[in-house]
Amino acid sequence: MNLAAEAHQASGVAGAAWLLLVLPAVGAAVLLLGGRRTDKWGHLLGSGTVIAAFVYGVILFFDTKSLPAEGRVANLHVFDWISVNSLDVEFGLRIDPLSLTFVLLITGVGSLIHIYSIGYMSDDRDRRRFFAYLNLFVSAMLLLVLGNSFVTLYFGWEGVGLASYLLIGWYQGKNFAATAAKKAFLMNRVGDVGLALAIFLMFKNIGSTQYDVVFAEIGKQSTGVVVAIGILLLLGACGKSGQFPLQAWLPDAMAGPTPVSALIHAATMVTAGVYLIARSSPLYSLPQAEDARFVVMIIGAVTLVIGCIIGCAYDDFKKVLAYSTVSQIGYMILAVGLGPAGYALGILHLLTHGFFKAGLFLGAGSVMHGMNDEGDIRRLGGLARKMPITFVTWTLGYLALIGFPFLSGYFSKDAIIAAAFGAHGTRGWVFGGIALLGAGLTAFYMTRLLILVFLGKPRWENLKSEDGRAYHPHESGPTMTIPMIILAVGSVAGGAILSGLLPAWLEPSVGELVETHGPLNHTVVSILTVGISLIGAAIAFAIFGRREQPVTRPQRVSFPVRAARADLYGNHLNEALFSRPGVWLTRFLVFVDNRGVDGLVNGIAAGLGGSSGRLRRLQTGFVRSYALSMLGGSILVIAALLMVRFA
Amino acid sequence: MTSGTGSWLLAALLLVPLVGAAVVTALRGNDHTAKLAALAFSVVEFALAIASWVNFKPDGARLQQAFSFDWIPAFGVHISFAVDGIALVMIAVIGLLVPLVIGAGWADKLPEGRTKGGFFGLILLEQALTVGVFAATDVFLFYVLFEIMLIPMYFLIGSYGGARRQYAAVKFFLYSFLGGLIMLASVIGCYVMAGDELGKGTFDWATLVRVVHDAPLGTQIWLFLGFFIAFAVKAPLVPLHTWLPDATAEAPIGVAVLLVGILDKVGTFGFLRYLLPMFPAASKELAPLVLVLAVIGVIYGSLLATGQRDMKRFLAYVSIAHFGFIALGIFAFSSQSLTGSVTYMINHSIATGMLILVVGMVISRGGSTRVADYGGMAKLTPVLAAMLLIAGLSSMSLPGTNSFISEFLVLIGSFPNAPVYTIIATVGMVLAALYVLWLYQRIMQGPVRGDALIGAGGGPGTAIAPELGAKKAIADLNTREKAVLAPLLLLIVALGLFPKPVLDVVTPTVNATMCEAQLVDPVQSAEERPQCQ
Amino acid sequence: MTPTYYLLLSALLFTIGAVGVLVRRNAIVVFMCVELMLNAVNLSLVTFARINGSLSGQIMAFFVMVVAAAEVVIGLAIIMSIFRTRRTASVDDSNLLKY
Amino acid sequence: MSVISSVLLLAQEQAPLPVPSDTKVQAPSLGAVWPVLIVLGAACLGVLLEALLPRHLRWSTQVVLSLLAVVGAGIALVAYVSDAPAAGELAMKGTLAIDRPGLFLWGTLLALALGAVLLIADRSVEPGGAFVASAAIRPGTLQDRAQVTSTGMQTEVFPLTLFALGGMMTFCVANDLLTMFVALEVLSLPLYLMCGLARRRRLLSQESAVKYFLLGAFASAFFLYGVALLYGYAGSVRLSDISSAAAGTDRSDTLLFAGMGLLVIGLLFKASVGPFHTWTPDVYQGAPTPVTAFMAACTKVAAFGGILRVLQVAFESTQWEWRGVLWGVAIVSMVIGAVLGLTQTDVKRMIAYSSVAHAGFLLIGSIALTEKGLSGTLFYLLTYGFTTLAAFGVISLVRDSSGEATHLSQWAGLAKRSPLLAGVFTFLLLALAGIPLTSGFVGKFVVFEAAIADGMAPLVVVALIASAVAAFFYLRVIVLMYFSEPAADGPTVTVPGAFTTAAITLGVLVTLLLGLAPAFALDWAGSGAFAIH
Repeated sequence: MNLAAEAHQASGVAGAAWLLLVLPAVGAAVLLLGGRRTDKWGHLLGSGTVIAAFVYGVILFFDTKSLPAEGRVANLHVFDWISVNSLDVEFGLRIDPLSLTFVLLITGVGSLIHIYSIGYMSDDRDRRRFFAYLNLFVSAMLLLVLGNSFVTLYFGWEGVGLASYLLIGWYQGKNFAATAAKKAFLMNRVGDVGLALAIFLMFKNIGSTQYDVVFAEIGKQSTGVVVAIGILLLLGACGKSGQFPLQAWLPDAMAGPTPVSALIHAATMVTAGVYLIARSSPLYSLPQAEDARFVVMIIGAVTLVIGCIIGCAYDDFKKVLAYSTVSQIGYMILAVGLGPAGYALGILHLLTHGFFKAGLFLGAGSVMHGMNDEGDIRRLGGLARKMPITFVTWTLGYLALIGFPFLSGYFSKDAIIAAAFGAHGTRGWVFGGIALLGAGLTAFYMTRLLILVFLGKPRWENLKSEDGRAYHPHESGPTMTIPMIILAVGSVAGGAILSGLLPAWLEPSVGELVETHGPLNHTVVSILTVGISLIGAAIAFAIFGRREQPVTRPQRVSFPVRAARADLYGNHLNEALFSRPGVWLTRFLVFVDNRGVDGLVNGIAAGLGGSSGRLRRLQTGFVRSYALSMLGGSILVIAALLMVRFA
Repeated sequence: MTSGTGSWLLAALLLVPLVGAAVVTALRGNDHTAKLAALAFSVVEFALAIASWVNFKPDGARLQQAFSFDWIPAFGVHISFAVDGIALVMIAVIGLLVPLVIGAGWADKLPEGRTKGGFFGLILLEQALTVGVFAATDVFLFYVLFEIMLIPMYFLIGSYGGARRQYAAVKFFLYSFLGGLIMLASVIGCYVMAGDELGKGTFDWATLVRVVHDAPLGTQIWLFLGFFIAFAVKAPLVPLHTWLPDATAEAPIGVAVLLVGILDKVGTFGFLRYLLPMFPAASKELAPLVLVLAVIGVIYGSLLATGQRDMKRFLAYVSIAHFGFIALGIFAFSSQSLTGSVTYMINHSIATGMLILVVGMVISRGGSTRVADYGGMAKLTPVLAAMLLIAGLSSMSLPGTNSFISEFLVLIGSFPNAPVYTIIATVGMVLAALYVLWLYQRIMQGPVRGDALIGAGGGPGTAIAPELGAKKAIADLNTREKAVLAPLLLLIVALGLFPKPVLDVVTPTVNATMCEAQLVDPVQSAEERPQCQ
Repeated sequence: MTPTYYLLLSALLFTIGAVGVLVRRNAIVVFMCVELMLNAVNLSLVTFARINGSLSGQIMAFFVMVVAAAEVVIGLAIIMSIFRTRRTASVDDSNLLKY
Repeated sequence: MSVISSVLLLAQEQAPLPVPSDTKVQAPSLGAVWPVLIVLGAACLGVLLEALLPRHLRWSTQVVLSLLAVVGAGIALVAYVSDAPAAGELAMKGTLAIDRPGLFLWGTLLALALGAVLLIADRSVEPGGAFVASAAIRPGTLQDRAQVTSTGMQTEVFPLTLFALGGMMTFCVANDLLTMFVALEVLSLPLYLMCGLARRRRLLSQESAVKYFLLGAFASAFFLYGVALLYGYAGSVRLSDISSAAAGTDRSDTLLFAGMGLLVIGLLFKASVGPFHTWTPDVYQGAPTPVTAFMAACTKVAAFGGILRVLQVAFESTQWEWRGVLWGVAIVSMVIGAVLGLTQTDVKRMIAYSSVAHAGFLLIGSIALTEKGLSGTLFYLLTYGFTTLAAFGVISLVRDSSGEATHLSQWAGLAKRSPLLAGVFTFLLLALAGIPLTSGFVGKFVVFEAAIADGMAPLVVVALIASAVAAFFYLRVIVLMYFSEPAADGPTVTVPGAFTTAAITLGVLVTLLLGLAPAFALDWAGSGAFAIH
């Protein structure tokens, strides 16, 4: 499957695709350089540029759609970026169905969340800067998906990392926010190293980093190279998408404002890993890449389970959603790991997930907005009556997520589960089983959320928030509710529409969707899934719905719960393996540098000085000792001379 | 003899700062006029540098704008200068940095009895000498300037520096001087060798390259080591680096910029201009040694940076890590890595230069160099915070900043020839993020804290923003400071997005160097491969 | 008897003189030991003149004597001045200059 | 007693020496020896004047006479050089070999002596000059306290200087060992006396005289014994005869090498090469500074002139036996000088140890028995002489109530008191350290170049490291002068009169000139080899 051949030079509408990057970038630049002057209209400019980008994206989409399938991959050369002899990295864009899909997702959800933020951030004195960062993010994310080489992708890749760093650390007056931001950036960098090394390997073996060249040549490479590249790319994907073993940063990232969590840490950025693997489908589809694909599937499966388990134990509204995100991305990674059978499904789930997870987050934001930023679900409850719109939209998102029949999750997730069963041999059973189990757990923890937040008694009534205010829950304003409604609609209908169109549309980018026929056919799988989900939900009801819940989390709990509350000890592991040894090593090296290396230097100096101080004592001032030293010297010299001559 | 109009440009480049130094020193009675004069001269110098860049023909001769006079006929020593692509860009960077340094030091308080005139005079003198070092094409002349260069710097550190300035100045001088003397042995060795070959000794670089570079390996290795030690001290490679933290910590900010941004580059420049072309065999033979030192430098410098309590020492160790990358690129022997190293030299001057200047502005506000004395400063000085972050991002070589181009080139170019070293060095990327964000968090983020910002009692004092409890009115960047940082900021972004102008100038020289060093690219592109004549 | 003995004798005298310089304190005596060394040299000069059968060695001996005389003049002058200052001629007493 | 030495000197000039039959008898050419005759003649005249003139006229007369003598000798030298045979010629029945190196040394000696005489003659720094009014006065007595402030002066110093100078000039060109011995005494005896003639700190001065005298006599005994043994070996003391004897090896080498050893030791003592340097620090410190300057500059020149001639003419053929030993001596000397210099607290002692280190460097050049070695060493002598002369001139200016303030602690912050003096002294120290653009660097360069060309690279590396170590104590003084705060009761810097100014200016100018444009001097130094007859 050679995708390179068809790439033709972009022209017409596509010729202006650079606008997609420039519009939000300009917005960001103006807002950042303009300073306080732009406070009044900053948020409008920010949102405006993104909406403009969205509009252009839509036009571009239909323009491309009008082309015949094989003509839908366009290449836009913007300028020569890094060019040294044999290394030639052009700054170019690749406009094809895959990137366009993401463009629409990013700019679409992006626009909604910009609008939402206008209301959400209304009382922040730096709202302008917030919008600047959001624009920066959108621009970088678009570069990530539009770039036509792995280096441009890397550019966007780290660009979104920076944006997410800035936004997670938005409340930088608070230490935990700053730390969370730093953690996110560092763990991403670990992934980036993998990506970078993959790029180096490509240059070494193929001599280029442009998609078309690489994909054209990769087939000729040895298994070792292909697998290495595949796994290194996966490492990058794990960093960005919060996959095992680099998942720990994503929950902490919830320290940022809720719109950020919705846009970056649910809908778009964290799915970049899925994009990367789907984009590299020509590589992963190779027969040499078998092992790489297997590793991808394992990572996906492991992550989705971890995500679910931890999600069941958390009491923080947003963190539960975050772990839900982790596990859902696990599904996507699992899907793209399946190869040709899964790329399209992964992307499909990515899109639907983008809708409902963004909606869920916005709902959470709206709840916290009305509840003095209270995020502990044990202090919430019975909010359904207080904020009906939020409740309804959130519930729709919830149903979509747990795969309620004919909502979007039902089409995307079930398809992935079915495809997982489709993997040949025992793998099918294993991965299918895991995916199925995940569905049950998902239903469980989401239902728990629903109950604890919206149903049951209002536990907050006789409580006060940290800043000592009483809670007066209220529905949010239109700028916040409208995006929620739109997303809700999307999460209801999205799956039904997309599942039909997407595979065909993506074909030019990821190849056609291979129908796999596992031991269980599709209907059986979906019945199973729905059944398991219902069971999960029922259990949740049984535990949380009927009994009154304490306001503080119970401490005497079984080991599994404790483990889950401790992120299954993921952070402890990082602590033990990296941070603490790192600190020790640093202390040790500082010591070595001061005492050892520099000590040696100063030691030599001191040694010279000391010996000098001692030797000068030989200059006693007595003539006779001088004469003695002369005589000694003379004897030595003469003896030496005679020895040289005669010995 | 001279060749073309360029020669006059180069001559002017050498003379203007010299004259400037004399004039400014003469004017030291009146600080204000002295400052203005210094600024004027440095700006003229910068204009000249640009002009000589424009005049330079990338696809032209190996050495351009050349001129030469006899100096000591008895030894065939000439005063001959010329520039190639590498020297050209370095001279341009010097031209850029000096006005900014002068601008940054505009309002600094000098120690008792020191004058701005003397200070800026020395800086201009240093500039003239460094330009000379980069442009010299006579090895003897190069050595002479290489050593002379120490003296103004010695006085800059020793007379205008901090508490332990004497120790730092002497340490700096002795380290470099010893290195230089060892190099002298090799210089003489080459001269003698040329004498045996040609009957009459010469110091002309081009001739020496021809003569020395097919000498027996054993000889080459000794000569190589002589040069190498001198250069390794200058561009501090672990374990010869310990003078840099002291020097940087004690030097005034502007001087620290010159030290790290320009002086140290002489070492890496020497690798490129002298080691590779003159001792190809030895370079290949000893490359593993240098690579090991380079990689150690990357990791070691990064880790130590995170372990520092003093901001200026932190900067020194950051640079040590960066010099590790540069050395790695040079001794990985591919045109990409070499080009990467050269651009790294420039970008490091710009990025770290900016970082140092910004830190200097932090220090001038807080009055302390200890990291622990700061915290949450972003609330008080958002613009300053942004500048620190941007400079930091550039020195962790984030894509979109100038440093990314060079680090990427170094690594991708080094990978084919030295995969293991490259992989280890890539870990440095993570550590770089670690130390930059560590510093930013400590100084800028979190609640406002630290003796430098809040009264030692910790209680909130009178402040521009009392609700933040800052001790004294800590103002954000003023116009002068913004003006100083703006050009660097611009370059960081511009060169990050569009490095072509620099690459086009550097690459031909790098290719020529590759040819002289008898190296071939590990990754050759089918159509255009550089031709050696 | 062969002239070699004279050479040995002169070597012996020279050594005695050298050792004397090392062990004696009185400046005058030290100086005398130096004179002894010079005269030891004279002896060997003469002996060599004999061995080589040329006169120049003996003439040189005269030169040496003259020079020695001159040295005496200067030396005594210096030692005297020291003695008049310190009321002692011990070379060990004058060690202000050291280290 | 000066009369005696003059008599003795005349004696040696007509000394008929048995001329070996095989050499052709030459026409006695006085033209060649005029310079020596003028100097010695003037010396004798000076002695007479001392006897005849009234006290108040002596100083002026003697000064004029000495200056005239030196200048006249210089003119005579120039006049002769213009038409001197390139190969050199013998004079005084072959006792003197007037050849190019000899003439170069003469020129150097005369030029240095001019400066020294100026320093000696100076009365501005101290009323009545640096010399005691009457050596007969006992130190510590009332008259002594009176003479300190009196304007009287022991004007015999001038004829003594001339005698010493004459001796040195003869020493450089002596063609046989006896002449060399006599010349050695003629240059030493006056110096012994001059050391004891300080006006202040007379105890130290007299002590230095005693030490110098006793050790000098001791050393000359060694020298003489060496002469005797060599006479026994070769049957002649003519240098050329010794070398021809050494070439044909039927004699006992014991005599040869024992004799050579003793002879060289005598010479090394004069040149204050370690381990025969022990007298140097004490005498340099105790002697009146002008005399120290004269000794440090001229004696070194003369001594190394002798060493060069002896090694190159007499022992050239046996160099492979003795070279290794002198390697060792050179190393010992450099190490002693560099290391012991580190902890000196007295400027004059410090310069003394530096002179020991420099003696080591000079020895390196001297044992490279090539034209380059010869010319290099000659040039080095020239540069070193002027630099050290000027240095002592400067030292004589820094004074407090009790005379010269030579303790280093008193030099703290001198740059603030007198920038000019500090600048000049810094320049001279840098020259001693061998920083480029000073004569010191060129000197080191030519010597090391010769050594490496003659296959002594390891020795050169040791030398380079030694000079790096030595650089530390020069730097220490600079640090003191510039970077430390002046002591409250610090010394004052007297404004020098015309004489001292002239001497210092001469030294500094030559140091600078030979640093910037050494070409012409190098040509002179390299204009010819020793005459071998």
